[in-house]
Amino acid sequence: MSHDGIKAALEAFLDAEFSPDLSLVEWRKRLVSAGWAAPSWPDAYFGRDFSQAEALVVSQVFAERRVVGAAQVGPRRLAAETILAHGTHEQKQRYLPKILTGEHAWCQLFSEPGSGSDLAGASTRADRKADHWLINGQKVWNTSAHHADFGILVARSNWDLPKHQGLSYFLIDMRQPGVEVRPLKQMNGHASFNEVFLTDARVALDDLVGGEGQGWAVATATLSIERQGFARGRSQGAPAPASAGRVYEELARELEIDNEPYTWYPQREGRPDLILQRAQETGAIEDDAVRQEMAKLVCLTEAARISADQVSAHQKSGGQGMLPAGSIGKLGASVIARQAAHVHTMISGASAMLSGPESAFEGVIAETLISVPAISIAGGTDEIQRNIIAERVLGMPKEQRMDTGPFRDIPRNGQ
Amino acid sequence: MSHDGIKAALEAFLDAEFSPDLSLVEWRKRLVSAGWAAPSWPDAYFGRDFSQAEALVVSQVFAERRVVGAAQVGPRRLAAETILAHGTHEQKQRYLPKILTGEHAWCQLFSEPGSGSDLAGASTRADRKADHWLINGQKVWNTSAHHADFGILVARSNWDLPKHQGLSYFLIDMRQPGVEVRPLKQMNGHASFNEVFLTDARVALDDLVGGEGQGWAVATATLSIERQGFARGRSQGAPAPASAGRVYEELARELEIDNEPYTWYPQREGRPDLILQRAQETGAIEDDAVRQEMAKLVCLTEAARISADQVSAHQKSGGQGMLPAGSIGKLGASVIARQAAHVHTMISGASAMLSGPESAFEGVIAETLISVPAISIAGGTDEIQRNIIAERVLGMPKEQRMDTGPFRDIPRNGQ
Amino acid sequence: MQTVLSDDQVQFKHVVHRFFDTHSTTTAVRALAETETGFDPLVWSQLSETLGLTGTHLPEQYGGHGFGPVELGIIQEEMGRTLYCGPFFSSAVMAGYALERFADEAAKTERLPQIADGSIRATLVLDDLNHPSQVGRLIAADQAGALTGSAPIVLDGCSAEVFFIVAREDSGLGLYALAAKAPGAEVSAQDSIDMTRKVARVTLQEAAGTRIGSVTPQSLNRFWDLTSVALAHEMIGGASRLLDETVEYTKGRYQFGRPIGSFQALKHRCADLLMNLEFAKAATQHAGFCLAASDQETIYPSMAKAMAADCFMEMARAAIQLRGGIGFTWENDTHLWFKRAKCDEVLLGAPYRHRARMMDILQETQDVA
Amino acid sequence: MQTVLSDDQVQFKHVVHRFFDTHSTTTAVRALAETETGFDPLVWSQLSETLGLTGTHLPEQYGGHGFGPVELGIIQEEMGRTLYCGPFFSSAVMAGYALERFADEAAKTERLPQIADGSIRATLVLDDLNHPSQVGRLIAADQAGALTGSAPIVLDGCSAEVFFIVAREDSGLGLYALAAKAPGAEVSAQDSIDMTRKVARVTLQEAAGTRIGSVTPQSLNRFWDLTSVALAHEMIGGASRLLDETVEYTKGRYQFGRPIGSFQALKHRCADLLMNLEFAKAATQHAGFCLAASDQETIYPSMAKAMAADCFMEMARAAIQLRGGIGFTWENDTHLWFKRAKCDEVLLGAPYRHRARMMDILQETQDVA
Repeated sequence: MSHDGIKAALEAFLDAEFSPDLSLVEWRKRLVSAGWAAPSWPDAYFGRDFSQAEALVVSQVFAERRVVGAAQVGPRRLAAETILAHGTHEQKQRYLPKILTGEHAWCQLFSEPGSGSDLAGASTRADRKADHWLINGQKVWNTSAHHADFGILVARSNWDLPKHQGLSYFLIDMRQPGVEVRPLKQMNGHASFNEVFLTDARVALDDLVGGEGQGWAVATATLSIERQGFARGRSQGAPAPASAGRVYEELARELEIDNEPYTWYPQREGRPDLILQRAQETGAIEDDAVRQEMAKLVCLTEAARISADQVSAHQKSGGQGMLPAGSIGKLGASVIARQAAHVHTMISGASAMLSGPESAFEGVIAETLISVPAISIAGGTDEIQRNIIAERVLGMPKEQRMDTGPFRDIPRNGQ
Repeated sequence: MSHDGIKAALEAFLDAEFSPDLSLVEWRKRLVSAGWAAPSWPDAYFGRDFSQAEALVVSQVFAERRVVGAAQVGPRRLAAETILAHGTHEQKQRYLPKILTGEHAWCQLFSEPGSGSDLAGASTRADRKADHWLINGQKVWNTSAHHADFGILVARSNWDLPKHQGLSYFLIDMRQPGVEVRPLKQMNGHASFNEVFLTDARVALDDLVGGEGQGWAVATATLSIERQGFARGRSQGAPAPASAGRVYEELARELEIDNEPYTWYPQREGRPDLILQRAQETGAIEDDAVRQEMAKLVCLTEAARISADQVSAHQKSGGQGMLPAGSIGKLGASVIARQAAHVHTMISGASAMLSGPESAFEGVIAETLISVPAISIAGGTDEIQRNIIAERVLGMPKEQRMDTGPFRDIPRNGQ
Repeated sequence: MQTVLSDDQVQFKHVVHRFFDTHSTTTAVRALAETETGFDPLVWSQLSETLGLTGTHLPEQYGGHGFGPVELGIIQEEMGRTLYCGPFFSSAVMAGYALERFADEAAKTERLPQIADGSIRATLVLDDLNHPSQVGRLIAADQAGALTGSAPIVLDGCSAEVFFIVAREDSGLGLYALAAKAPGAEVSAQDSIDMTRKVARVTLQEAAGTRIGSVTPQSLNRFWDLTSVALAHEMIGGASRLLDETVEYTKGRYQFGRPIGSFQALKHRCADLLMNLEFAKAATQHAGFCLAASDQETIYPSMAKAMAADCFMEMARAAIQLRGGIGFTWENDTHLWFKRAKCDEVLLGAPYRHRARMMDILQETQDVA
Repeated sequence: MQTVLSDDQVQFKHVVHRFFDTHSTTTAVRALAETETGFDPLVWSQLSETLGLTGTHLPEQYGGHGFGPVELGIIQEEMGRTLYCGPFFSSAVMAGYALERFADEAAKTERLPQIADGSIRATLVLDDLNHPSQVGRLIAADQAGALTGSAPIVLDGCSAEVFFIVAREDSGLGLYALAAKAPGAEVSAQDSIDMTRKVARVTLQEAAGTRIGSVTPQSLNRFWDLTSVALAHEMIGGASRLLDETVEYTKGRYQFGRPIGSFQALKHRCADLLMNLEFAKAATQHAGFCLAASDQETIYPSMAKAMAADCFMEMARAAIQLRGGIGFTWENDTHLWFKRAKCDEVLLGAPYRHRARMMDILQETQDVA
């Protein structure tokens, strides 16, 4: 289909169907039925088999006309893409439409208290019963789990196989008695995550994704989608609804809930953007010792920006060999955040202690100082990134593994 | 014996026997016969069984009266102490006197090109023949080997045992056809070390120290003596002969040869002592960015000095629990040298390029800039020191070893 | 000069250690952090009346015990280790040293004994906590002693009973006393990153202070040195505790089938942290010995403050990092020390300012040893 | 503005890479380091006449090829990778850019083509190599053009045929030409840490220079940016080579029964080095694109010089450290790059000076992006 043809077809559809007075769900149902909600998905599953270029045309029309699209933000996107790639026909039919309409929110149940960096070391049990799976264990770092209707879950269905082979991947109903969600407060006072306690929770046999023992392969696919989203998310951001009408109001509410866990995320990056202004306000910019540290920070932030631009230019032109970009960029973000916190501290001096309304930028700097430790941990610690860079990019030899035998024999936490 | 008694006896001996016109060897022979050359050694072996406090009295008299003592500097001391502790009666009788008189110079043959940090991985062969050991292999980092008459040698006498168990310790005559010594030039232009090629070199059966397969235990003893010497050497330095007379002239020549490999050693420590003067001369001291880096350097050098003082005060008062001091001090020396080189570079600016007679301190700063890489390698790399600190001081768990089987099966260099 | 702690001092350290180990548990710290005044009056009276810690470093003639910066350092180190919550640093150290160094004889005789026995909790109102040369820019006294101006950060400002205030005069600086509830004095709590040490803004509007002494540049510098070294000891205590607990954690936490403490990256990081700690600790102890030995100005107090601050902050960062996500949670105790480290880092001047000050002194004295 | 190299530029890079890979082996470098002039005339004529590299960045109207800082950067990077020994940087870059930026039309027309085709080897005599604002303190011209003064560091000063000299005048700075053997010019070789790049002191005593242009602060700053970015590319080339070879070394070197490259401490260090290199490389390429796109002053050239220098030096240190003792020997090649790194670090200004310069520009322009 020509780009002009796509544009014309979509505009005709919008002219006919869209109204700001529709309910959000009702409007999205129309989008889903017509294949415009996820046009790059297959024809058979609510899409139009569009290429990336074609899908881009659709996005542009949505943006130009300020029309509300499908629900995309947060873990629901991970669930949708994973189900689309690895789910059964029935799973796709059952779950995908309500993800696109936003009727169902999802969460990710991968990490456990005993296995953080070592995701494949999960020890939540999945025991197969006559007509269901019985789930017992604890998950952690589950963003938005308290709003979620369903979760994508990795649990251990076989303890006699090596760790990566004994995992299975499930879709679990969060609205059942065996699932308890508790908010997890961070050191910066926010509670962006949850702990999820699974006590004789049930999963229907149909809700296994990718077959028993295939959990690691499917989880890897989800993580890869997550990483891509991380890279994309940083440059795009969610479109802000700006017009009046029921559909926009409902979208605003949805986005508020979806984005709430992330309000402090800019602070964990160290807020280098506020440095120059702060240094001018306090006069610290005249101090040569401060200037040196500011310059080092500018070097890092600018180089990271330029490097990311180069990577995306390479990718756009079909170039390759830049795979490490993710890990290098993530490691760089840690260095930047640390240096930014250092410079903010120098600039503020003794008043860096303050965190209340009287403090710099009404507490934003204070929140920065106590949020930066997150950047070098979340989404894979600096140590894990360095392992990845060394092994996958530089090709340095792996260490001998200590966890290759049957999972039940591997030393682990809580034993 | 009372301290006054020792003093009186020694002074009587010196009055009777010492003359600056004696040859160095002749004088030292008298010292050895009388037990004054190494008074803390056993009565049976050229000493007087003196306590450390008593031996100190002897040193003080030697110093006060500017009398020349036994030959002590360099690897000969390691050989002497090791033979004294682990040698046979015959070895002691044969080797120790000529070490004390300085007639025989010694060198240490431990490191190999293929085993630097991993000393126990030595692969120089020692094959037992009917009436001698046949030695084949290559050693490296052998200070003063080109002047040495004998060497203390670690070689592998059994390839079927685990690496630490197959080593033996030998005393080898360096003046034989199978021993070739080549100077090894460093990046700073000095040649403080040698490579030693051993090709069908011979060691008499009597010259095995500590029994076959005991090489690692004996070598460990030598290394421990070396480390103590490193700590002591830094505070003492060799006594400078200052008077006229044959014995002093010959001592001066001996010291010149002994000390020649070490002339650049102050430079590898970064010469922080020259920073303040240089910064004042160039005016860089007025630059706040330079001042910050200077202050950081002063913090390090002063803290290292204070910390070392505290350790020796603890040791003097019989305190313990400060064993890590060596590794922490050595790691600190690396950090100091690096920071000093950094500050010297800042202070000198573009003229830091120059190394000739026109350059700062007639080339001393330039030599510093290209010598500091040695400090974090020689005597155990920073990485090895960190392992020691983590495992022995902090008690952190060791890594699984990959080299526990028979030595011939362990992957190694040159295979 | 002293090189290491004497046997008596080591003995004293054990006593102090036991006291805070018992009375300043993390449970207690967390509970006090949520209160307004931030301290437990019972523990305060035990440490001041029973143990007499508040008077340790103050002269005997003014009701103190006549020990010095070394013994005070021992107390501060143990307080830092357990994050003791209470007005010790504000009253006994800041206000106590200010009185001792700035006040005239009569005021010392009258007021120091109350500080020394802890019966009065005072605090020092300094309008700048970055560098001694900047003190007096915001608070001024007129010739009648009426004080006007504001200090944004006063330790334990809300719970102190008496303020000692450094104010600018026609020429130089003076020390003034003012009851906390006196007319013209307004105290408002400030939120601090560190919930375990309370701070407030004190605003003065023609408040009628009593002039009790003069502050010379020399005495202010000496005061800055004494308080900086006390604070450095607190930071060393905090850093030591963090290292101990972090190393223990890495020994017991398993990932990939092995304790994470067996991974070389973690081992090497801990080794570097230990080296930093040993150096910062040596510098801090030495600074205490120097202060105890002589009134002469040296680089060591500022050196100690700079090194201890960098060490504590680096340690706190590592303590979180090596725990991974759990280290970033509220429930885990590590953040309590992290926040103390961040605030101590800048209190009395950030490290770079102390390094600059070191260099000023070094150039004046040209004598490092 | 360009973001990545074009296909043509990548192609060019391959050509240049092959040339230096063939003609600047470490054997050749070691041999040339021992000579007085430090270059191979045959290779010089190949790279200038056959390949035309010397004219790459110079305008076509003056005999150059009309490419810009990006293509020059490609050449410099490959030269840094192989430690090419020869007067390219002194003649084509320093003298070439000086002529292009400072000389009047007649001088350009007469002299640039000789630089561009390599038939004349010139060098630039600058009396300060730390910061543009300090140029002209040591060498002065009188009104007749007689030059007096001294420049302690002149690249390839002993082998250059012509000097271009920046000298202080009554008001401002002028550019002068002088034959290397002219009366009143004395050239003495200086020992450099880096034996692969020769330097000399040039002392002038009433030497009769020909005035060929004026040096404004703006043009001097632009010149500084252009040469700094060229040098940054050289450093990136050297750093990349070192990382490649160091990683290879750790894969093949066994200790404790395993390749040392499997030890986590080494892996993590290499990962950090790669990150530093990627960042410094991105900054350096971007600086080249900026220079090519516009004459406007930005922070990027100084940023590139500072980052590339820190990166190269850190890489060189690590390259020695990770090899252990062997890395400290003369026989091992690593020190050749280490010494180049040390000299490049300070040539045209140490990193801290470039960071200070960045901040000056940043404050003037207030526009980072």
